[in-house]
Amino acid sequence: MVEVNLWSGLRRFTDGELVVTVEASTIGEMLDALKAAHPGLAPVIDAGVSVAVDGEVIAANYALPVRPDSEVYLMQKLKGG
Amino acid sequence: MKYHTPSTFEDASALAASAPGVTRFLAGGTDVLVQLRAEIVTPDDLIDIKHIPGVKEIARTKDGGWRIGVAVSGAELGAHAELVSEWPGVVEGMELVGSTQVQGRATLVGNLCNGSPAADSVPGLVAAGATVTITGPGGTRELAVEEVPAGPGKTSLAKGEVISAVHLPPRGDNAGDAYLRFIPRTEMDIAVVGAAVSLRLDGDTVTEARVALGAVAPTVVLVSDAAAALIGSSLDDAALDALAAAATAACNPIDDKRGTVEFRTEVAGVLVKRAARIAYARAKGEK
Amino acid sequence: MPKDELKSEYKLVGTRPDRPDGLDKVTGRARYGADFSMPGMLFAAVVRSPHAHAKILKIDASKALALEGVKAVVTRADFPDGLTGEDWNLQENTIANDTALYDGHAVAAVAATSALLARDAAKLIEVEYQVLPHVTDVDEAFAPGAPAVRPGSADHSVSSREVDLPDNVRHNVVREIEFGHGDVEAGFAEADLVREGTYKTEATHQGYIEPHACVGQMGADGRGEMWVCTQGQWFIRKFCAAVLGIEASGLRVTASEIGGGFGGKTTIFMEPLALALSRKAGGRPVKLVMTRSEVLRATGPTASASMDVKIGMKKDGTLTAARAVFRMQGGAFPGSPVDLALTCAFASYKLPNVEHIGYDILANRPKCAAYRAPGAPMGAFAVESLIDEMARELGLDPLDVRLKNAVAEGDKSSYGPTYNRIGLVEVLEATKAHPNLSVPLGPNQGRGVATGFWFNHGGETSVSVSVTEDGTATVSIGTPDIGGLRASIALMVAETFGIGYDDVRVNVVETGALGFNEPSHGSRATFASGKAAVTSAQSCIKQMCQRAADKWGIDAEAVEWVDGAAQPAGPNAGKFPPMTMKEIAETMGATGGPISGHNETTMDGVGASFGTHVVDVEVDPETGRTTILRYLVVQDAGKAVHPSYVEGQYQGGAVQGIGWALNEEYVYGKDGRLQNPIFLDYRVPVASDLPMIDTVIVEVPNPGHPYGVRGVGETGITPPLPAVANAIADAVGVRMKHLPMNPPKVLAAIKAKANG
Amino acid sequence: MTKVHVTTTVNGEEVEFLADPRETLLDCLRDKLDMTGAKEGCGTGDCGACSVTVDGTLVCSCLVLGVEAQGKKVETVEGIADGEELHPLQRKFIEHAALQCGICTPGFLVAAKNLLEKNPDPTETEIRYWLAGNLCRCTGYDKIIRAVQDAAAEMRGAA
Repeated sequence: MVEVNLWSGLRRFTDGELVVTVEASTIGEMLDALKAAHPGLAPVIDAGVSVAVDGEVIAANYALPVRPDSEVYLMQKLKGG
Repeated sequence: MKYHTPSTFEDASALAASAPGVTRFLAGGTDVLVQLRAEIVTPDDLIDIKHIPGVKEIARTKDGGWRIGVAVSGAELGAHAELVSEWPGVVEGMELVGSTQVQGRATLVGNLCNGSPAADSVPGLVAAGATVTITGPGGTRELAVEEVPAGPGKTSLAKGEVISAVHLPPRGDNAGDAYLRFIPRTEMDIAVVGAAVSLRLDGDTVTEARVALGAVAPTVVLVSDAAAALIGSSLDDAALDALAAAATAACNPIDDKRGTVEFRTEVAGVLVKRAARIAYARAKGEK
Repeated sequence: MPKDELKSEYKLVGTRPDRPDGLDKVTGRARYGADFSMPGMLFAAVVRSPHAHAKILKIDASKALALEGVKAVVTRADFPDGLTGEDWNLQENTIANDTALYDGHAVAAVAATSALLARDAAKLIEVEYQVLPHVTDVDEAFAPGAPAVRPGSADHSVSSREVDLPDNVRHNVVREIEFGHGDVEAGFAEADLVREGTYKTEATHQGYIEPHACVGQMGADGRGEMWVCTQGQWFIRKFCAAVLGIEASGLRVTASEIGGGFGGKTTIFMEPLALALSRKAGGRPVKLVMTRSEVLRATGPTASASMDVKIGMKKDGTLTAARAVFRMQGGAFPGSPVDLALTCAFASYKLPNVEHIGYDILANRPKCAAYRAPGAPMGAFAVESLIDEMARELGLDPLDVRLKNAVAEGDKSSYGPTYNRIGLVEVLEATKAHPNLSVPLGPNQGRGVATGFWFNHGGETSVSVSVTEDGTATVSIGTPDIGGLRASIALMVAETFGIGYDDVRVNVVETGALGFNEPSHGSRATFASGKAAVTSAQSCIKQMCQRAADKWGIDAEAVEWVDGAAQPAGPNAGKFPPMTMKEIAETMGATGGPISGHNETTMDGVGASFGTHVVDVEVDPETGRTTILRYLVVQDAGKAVHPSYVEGQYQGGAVQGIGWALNEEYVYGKDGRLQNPIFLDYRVPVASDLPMIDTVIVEVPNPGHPYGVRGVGETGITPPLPAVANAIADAVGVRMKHLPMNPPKVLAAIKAKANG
Repeated sequence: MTKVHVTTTVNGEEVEFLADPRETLLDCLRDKLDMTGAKEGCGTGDCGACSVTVDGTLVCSCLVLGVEAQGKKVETVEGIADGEELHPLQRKFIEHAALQCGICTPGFLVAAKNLLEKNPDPTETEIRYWLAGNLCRCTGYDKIIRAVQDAAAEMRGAA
């Protein structure tokens, strides 16, 4: 199980929860599990998000592992100039 | 576009007079080429006057003034030590036009005939009492510099007329001039306000003065009330305040991307005082 | 901090050799976008809308096509239908469909046998418009009843905030954002001082000196080539393929040398037009070079912003809570960097309670592109101005307030996650110690301080390193060299191999030569291409050790790589003289074949960079003009691979920020047309405007990179906007909340203050 | 359009080309003579990337017509080095990292060389004002100014 911290604007898709727990061992599984548990998140995730695992922001790497003790944040997609 | 290289001003004038379409004279080209490239003005006939003998000369006239050829560049003007020492305000105005690269090409007459109210070289010429010789189909005539611009982008020259020389009067003793402009950066901008002052002293007292402002009206303006505020004074605070008030009152600027009405009006008063102080110091022989 | 140890650890990393492309670039030989030509090449020109918003009723190109030498005209009808999402946005921006959305929007393009002829032909293309109501200002676009810029283009299902806007406002809002943590109201209640302010920044342009330029060639089979100045050749390939409806693999894109980008060359603008014209002209190559006014009117400036910030502070400077509400327009398309601006806004500070709300707004302006730390400078202007104002009100030193609240490893960031090793405290300490801080100031002079942050980015990366047959190394990277990248990659690869800097040749290669690469953006090129190059070199080393082991008849594990040679790992491994890279390379054809290593990954291990700037200004109280007297940049580089080019990034970022702070802005007239589309009136700083820019490189190594590198390119543009504002406030006591702080604005503020 | 035959000297070599009178010297150098060292950054004389000298005078080649070059001596960035021997300014620009993207470098070198020919010992302020018409967006000018100062010092030492 992984605890995922959402950004506060996503509460409306998760019955007001800001931290949701899903079964996942990779970022990809985590995103799929989030979409399955909270279908309202699907368009947001599909439009592109970044994920921060243990403080490091990752734009997209679905294969990257997440552990039960990982700190995981869903974030707006980030890119630079 | 046809390109011409006449060898006399009479030929240049005749070419322009007989040309059916849009005509431009080419000296430094720093405005003409920009307008050409931006497709603002594409002349049908472009008349390069740099092949006319004498256009690159700066010569002392019999009365002790100067005759400046129409193709003398800003850099050449600035390199003329004697002219610089007599008319530093005229020269510093011209030297503020554009970059070093532009200085290699840009001319007094081009700056004047572009008709911009913000032309940096024009207030200094006006304050100096400079005149130009105009060659036209009917012969030549003399005109005060302040009579040349007729509004933004316009001159009072008739079809076929071309300026063939610039004249500065004799400087005389105890006199000085100065030009200051305001721009947001330190270089490369068009003047938001320009102020030129030329004056003569008797002891500490101003006996003659001419004040011209740029970028605060549709043309560069000669402000006689501002000159009157200086004459008879020794540039005391009251005279400077009266000078600023007269300059401010003469302002009729526009609001645009370069400055607001309030800003141009306010800064005209600030700059004219600063320019007067420099001209006064120069008249006293201080550097 | 083991800074000195770290420096002595490396032979090459941290030194300052000549860049390998320097010779070409000082002799005029280096070939940039517009410097390339092909046999049979045509020249293109683009017809652009003079209106901010207009229906296109009719395009008649018959007169242009009748000119001798005109070979093709394209309009939107020559592009495929049915695109969606960002592909559709890119296509819409490349060439208008039935509506022109901004002054400068491309409507048609023509190819002819000379550049002059193409321009003449473009003037003969007649376009009939029906002018529509327009809006260009961010606040006006967000006001009830504003003209709808692109009705129906917003997908509100991805908005991460509950609807809180009336429909006649929401029609120009394409994204609503909300994130944060804690209880801000409770945080404000705890504070001794709560202040709020509204701040506004105008759009600016990256201002690279090289206008966009390309040569495109495409046949009827949809296959082709492109030579183009870009930060990312794979992005050009991907976006052109999408807009033209061709296969990406059908297009081969070569990046020219690039004359500056700063984010503005990470996407496409006119490149598909060259390819479409080429296809229509029977496959003849087509060169398309923008003029400066096209660059300013129709490429991708940054957003303009309107921002409300509220902060709570205790008497000792401790921050208790903060709220930011940012509104940004990024042109007639979704994508203003409001999300990034919010994410960076408070990133320097420990904040138990913080709330961010953002609106991405449409306006009749060109589609914004990335510009160096997109969004971060705007947010910093608002937040760092208010923190400075509050520190002064409480009589606290602005630098101490920043130090008191500065984030460090283990702190929760304002945007959520916990920080790993970061260097903000070290940066602030180094700033405090700098001699510039103790220079006395005269009348009308002031000193301003501000801190800035940028995440940095890893991104999709492919690199290949091959051992050259003479024992040197050839590196293929896919990130264009905008400011010394070849030098820094060569240093890291040479360091890894243990060979000379001059023995490494780094090539920026075309899209056919490597897997996908994101552009040189996000401060990632030295970090990500460098890390992948080191990994690739290590793979080569492993293979070379194997070759040596085979030769010696020992186990590969018993061979180690030291100073450019394989050698037995210890006395037990056998007694063989070291085998150099040169020896291995010269025989590699006979010992198993060519040796190369490669690395393809979405790069991890990225480390953020913080910076603090200190600026001294003098303000002329009679004209409102601000002169920069002194400027200091202190920033964490992790490890400066080539310190000269790191300093260059710091200095360049600072000066772009100074320009943004003082004079640069997009000025639109009431008619919706850009008033200043030339460098005469779009006022970037010139040499005489500036002093030397002092720099201090702080090195807190990034544990995620083999040489400790953090990206350094972007952070430097973040602090100058507020630093200059804070210095002006210190000098003449006026708080400027609307950029640019040009003389008319500053003088008006001084006079307003004098008049009570 | 009637084209004009132009004979001129570029970097000491006599060349000829046919120019439309509307074409600038920059257009002619780049498109007719394949000398792409001078760059077009603005086309309005505001950026200096196209700097060349004509009869020893520093100009923006975008503000000179090709036809005006008739009988003149034009010097460009391609002519600064003496064969393999780089000019001190070129060497110092590399050494000081005075270029990042390098697009403005040809213009800066031509302008700085012209300055040092006129004034071998310019102050920092004189350098900054002389080069104010050369825009650089990458460096913030610091390293460019230092490179010019260092080259000037070396050239004075050698003279």
